[in-house]
Amino acid sequence: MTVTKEQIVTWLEETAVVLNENKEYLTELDSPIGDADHGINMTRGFNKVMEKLPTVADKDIGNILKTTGMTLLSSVGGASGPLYGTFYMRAGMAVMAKEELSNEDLYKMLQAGVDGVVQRGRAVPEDKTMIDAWTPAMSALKAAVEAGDDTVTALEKSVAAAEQGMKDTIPMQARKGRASYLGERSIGHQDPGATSSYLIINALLETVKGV
Amino acid sequence: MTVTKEQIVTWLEETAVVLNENKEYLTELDSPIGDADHGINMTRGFNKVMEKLPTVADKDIGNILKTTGMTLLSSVGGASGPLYGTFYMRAGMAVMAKEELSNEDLYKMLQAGVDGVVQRGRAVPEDKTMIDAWTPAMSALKAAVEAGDDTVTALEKSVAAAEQGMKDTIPMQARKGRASYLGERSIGHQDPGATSSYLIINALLETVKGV
Amino acid sequence: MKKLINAVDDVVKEQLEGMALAHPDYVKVHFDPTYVYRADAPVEGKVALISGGGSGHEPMHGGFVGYGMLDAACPGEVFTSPTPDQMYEAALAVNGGAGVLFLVKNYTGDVLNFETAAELAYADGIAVQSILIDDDVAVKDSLYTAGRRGVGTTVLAEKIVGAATEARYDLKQCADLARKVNKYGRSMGMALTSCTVPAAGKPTFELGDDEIEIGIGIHGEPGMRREKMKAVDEIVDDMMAEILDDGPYARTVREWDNEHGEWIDVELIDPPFEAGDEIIAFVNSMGGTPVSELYAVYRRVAQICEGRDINIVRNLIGPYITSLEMQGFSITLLKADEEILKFWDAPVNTPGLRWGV
Amino acid sequence: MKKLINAVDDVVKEQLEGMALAHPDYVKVHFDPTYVYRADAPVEGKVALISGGGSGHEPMHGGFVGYGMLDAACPGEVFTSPTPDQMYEAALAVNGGAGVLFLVKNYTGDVLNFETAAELAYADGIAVQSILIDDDVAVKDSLYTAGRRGVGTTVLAEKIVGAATEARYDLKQCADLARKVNKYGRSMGMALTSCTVPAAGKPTFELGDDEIEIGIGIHGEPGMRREKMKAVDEIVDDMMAEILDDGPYARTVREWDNEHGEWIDVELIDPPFEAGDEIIAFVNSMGGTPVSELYAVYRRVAQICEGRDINIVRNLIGPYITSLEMQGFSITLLKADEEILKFWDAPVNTPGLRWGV
Ligand SMILES: Nc1ncnc2c1ncn2[C@@H]1O[C@H](COP(=O)(O)OP(=O)(O)O)[C@@H](O)[C@H]1O
Ligand SMILES: Nc1ncnc2c1ncn2[C@@H]1O[C@H](COP(=O)(O)OP(=O)(O)O)[C@@H](O)[C@H]1O
Ligand SMILES: [Mg+2]
Ligand SMILES: [Mg+2]
Ligand SMILES: [Mg+2]
Ligand SMILES: [Mg+2]
Repeated sequence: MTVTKEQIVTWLEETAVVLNENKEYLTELDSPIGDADHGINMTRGFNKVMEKLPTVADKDIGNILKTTGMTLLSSVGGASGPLYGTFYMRAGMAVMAKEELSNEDLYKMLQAGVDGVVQRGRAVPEDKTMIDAWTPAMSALKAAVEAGDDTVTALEKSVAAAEQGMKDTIPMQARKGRASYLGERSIGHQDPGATSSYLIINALLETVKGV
Repeated sequence: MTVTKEQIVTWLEETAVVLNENKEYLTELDSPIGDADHGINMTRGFNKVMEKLPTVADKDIGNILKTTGMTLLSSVGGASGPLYGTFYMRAGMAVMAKEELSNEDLYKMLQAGVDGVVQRGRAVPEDKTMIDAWTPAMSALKAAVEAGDDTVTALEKSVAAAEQGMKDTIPMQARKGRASYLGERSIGHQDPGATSSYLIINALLETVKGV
Repeated sequence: MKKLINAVDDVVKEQLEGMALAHPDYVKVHFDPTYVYRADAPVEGKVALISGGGSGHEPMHGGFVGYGMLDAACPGEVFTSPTPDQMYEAALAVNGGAGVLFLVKNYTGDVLNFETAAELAYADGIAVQSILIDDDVAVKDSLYTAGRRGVGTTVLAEKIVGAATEARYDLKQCADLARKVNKYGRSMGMALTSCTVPAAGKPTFELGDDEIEIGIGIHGEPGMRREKMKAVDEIVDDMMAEILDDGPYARTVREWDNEHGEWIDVELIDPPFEAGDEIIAFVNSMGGTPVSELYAVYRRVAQICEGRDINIVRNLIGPYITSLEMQGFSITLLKADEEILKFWDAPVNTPGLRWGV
Repeated sequence: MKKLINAVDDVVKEQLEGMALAHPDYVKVHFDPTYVYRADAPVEGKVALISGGGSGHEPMHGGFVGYGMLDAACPGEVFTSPTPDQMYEAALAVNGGAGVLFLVKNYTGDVLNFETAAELAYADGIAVQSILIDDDVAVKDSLYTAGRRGVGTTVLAEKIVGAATEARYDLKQCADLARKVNKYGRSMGMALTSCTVPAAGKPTFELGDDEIEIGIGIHGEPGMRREKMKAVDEIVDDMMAEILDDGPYARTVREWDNEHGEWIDVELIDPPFEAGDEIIAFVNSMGGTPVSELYAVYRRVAQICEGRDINIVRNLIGPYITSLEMQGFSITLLKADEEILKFWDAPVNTPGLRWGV
């Protein structure tokens, strides 16, 4: 089983839809421990991506993702802009010229994106950031791909891990980003960036499942 | 029957007490049609008068009232400061050197004060000002004094007229002072200055009754 | 009520102490009676310009004391006119021998107290004139009101006439210029929120979450009318129409006749704006509205003026005549001739307004 | 939410349009990408000073573009860091051949976006340096946080370094001066009310009628702790103690090494204040607090400094780095040596700050 270019495009479209649906939710998560704009930032960025997408839809997967990253970089701002911008740019660079992705490709692509986020933002697990959704998601995906699971099963395991990782941010005390300024008061709230990351990987699963 | 210097001093003291008791009430009346400070202004002024009073208590009635007026003038501010300041200064000048007042003196004294207020503020009846309490109060006092009523009876009639005059300001549309800016929206509210004027003349009655 | 204050009774005094500590090069503050005056007063041979009014409008007036603007300011309690002894003693302190001009906002309290002060100063042999600022077009009919209130034009008049005193205009010339600035200036204000007088402890009026008050003064008085909240462009459209379409404004004011020592009635008529006018546009915050929102207001003001062939040649944007922490704004338009522009551009050096030095 | 805006999505754009209309002599505004730049840019042979950050802090940064301060400012959406293309294109527009210095407030978003911009500018052969401002003592432990936030010292650094660029300091000298100003500056802020981000439509946090938030940043983030409302003197006492008793502050920051084209880790230690220091005291409104209340704050600041033998040699009081319409204030103290004072006193001519010209 492979993931096609069309599915990647659908994934990005699905991501835009889901983020718009969760705009208020993400912003609300960003209120007690941030500055109440994460949903606004993410939808601004992905709505711009939707405008740009038709102009690159005939390009390869690598180029589509790179354009997505550059568009996010120049439209989101905030902490999440350069981080998600880097994520998609690096992901794209890992699958340059490809028109479809094997499970190994898919893993490599996502892992390259996550590595970029770590390099730029220097977060480590338990800092209460998006990394806390991505790290378990990538471990689960890696194990499933190595075990030979099909794409849907592998992504299902990865999404479950991301969801758990997202929820695990609740008891954490933030050490990166705005939330860190709150010290102990950051405890008890779910990280908005981990939540958007979960929504993004879940959108990939939904796309591949074809729901 | 006469009004003694001691009673005039008691009247001023009683006025201070009553205004302090009604501080919030007067300020509240000044909220919908003014700037919410009439009670604050009047108590600031009369508390200053209370500080000054001991230094002139051995002077005649005229001087005591003149000092009262000057103290109000330099401590109240706003519209009511120069108006009440003028009231007491003119009242004092009308009874200079006197140690006690006949009913005729009493009338002349108050009328001189009211004339001063009119000269300074140029209000006419039904402008919705303190004049709407004083004008009927003075007519009633004049008639009673001319009819030979005793002081208490004469003042009772005057106070009743002042109270009516005060209440009659409710349906009026203001044409002087801050309330006039509201146009028709000034209708339906009792004038704060008319209310403090009623309290002042009523304090005189209470003093003379010796309650 | 949450305010950065200590005891309610000390609010004005402590704020003035802070001002004196902050700006010893510009101003001194005298207490009992209270007035703020130029550190280098009296300036020999210069007309002394004095204004004053209730506190709560900062930086006006105390923040405008200094070179090229006021010689003294008399702050009353919050939203309460100051008392005649303040103005009288301020006049004695800053009179440089060329006389004293009182700039008085048209509020009954200010008018009556300044009148008494003028009489006192005159009795002392000080040449004194007194000019009323009454520029608030929200007040419609001067026959049935205390007349138009003095609002935004006051700031512009203090700047312009202050510059004229530095240029050694004599007392009559300064008074004439002040009267002209008032004649050419029109204002209107609105509120998004009420303000809270410290001594009262609660908001002066209640406004719903979706309501605004149009045509307010600067003392938390309710305005002309209450409206539903709407887009800033619509609000500005309405207010600009009130100002620009306002007809000739005629009324009688009392002015002090220094020669004969008496009050005289003066008939004044302000002409309306017309296409081709050059103006100074002043967009003012009521205190709680940040400058960012004022720029949204200014944007629309500029568009409207352009559409009506009215040429904004100078502007002033910021919190200059405020109502405590009220959110809202006012617009003041001042027709500017050569004399007015010259004195507008002249150097000014005060805590609240500064350029050219 | 009641704000002087039209559509929520147009807020920043329209406010910038208003600014451009209001101050054509000072600034031009470029859209797509958005940046505000000096009307006379590029200034040949002068280091170009660029800052930026989320909008909602006006007059910072756009209001500080002009002679003696910034060459360009990059405004993001409200409280959202701008994007790298804004800073990069602003750098291209204002570079006068002597290189570009980015002044970056230490917020993860600002840092990451400016980092990318520095890389882009460097790739284009523009000499670039980037200095972080991290002065907020409310953030205690840099090991467990993103480090101290950049707040009030930013305004002072823009003024002082801007003057140094006019004096033709070279890029390294400007960067060294900026680093020194940051080293000598410490700030702390508090809120009486929350603010409302237009796009969010409701207050960022809820505060009771008798509660205040101590140690807030400038984005409506909640602070260090919540307290019962108390007298301004007590509030200032607490905040001044946090600033004056703050020990040496050590941390590692990333700086761009323009020679080798890479990010390097730099160890910085800020020394604490001590008796005998000369300082610039900056009392800032969060946007909704009127200047009158700031004077009550300044009064206490001055008393405390006097009591600790710290000498306030200059001050700045007003709304300069705001959080929309939030009520509250911040205090910034900056130790001032001869070089800093010289550039503080140098002329500045911007919409938001002006003296000496
Ligand atoms: N250094 C970092 N590394 C990884 N993720 C981070 C880092 N700093 C912040 N984040 C993520 O960014 C999210 C906030 O994004 P957003 O609200 O859009 O930006 P901002 O904080 O600038 O307003 C946080 O919830 C967190 O997941
Ligand atoms: N021209 C006037 N003549 C007589 N009384 C007046 C006049 N203007 C105002 N007043 C009285 O003053 C009262 C308001 O006093 P106060 O609130 O103390 O002053 P201010 O209006 O300056 O705040 C009004 O209620 C009214 O009775
Ligand atoms: Mg955020
Ligand atoms: Mg009143
Ligand atoms: Mg009053
Ligand atoms: Mg943000």
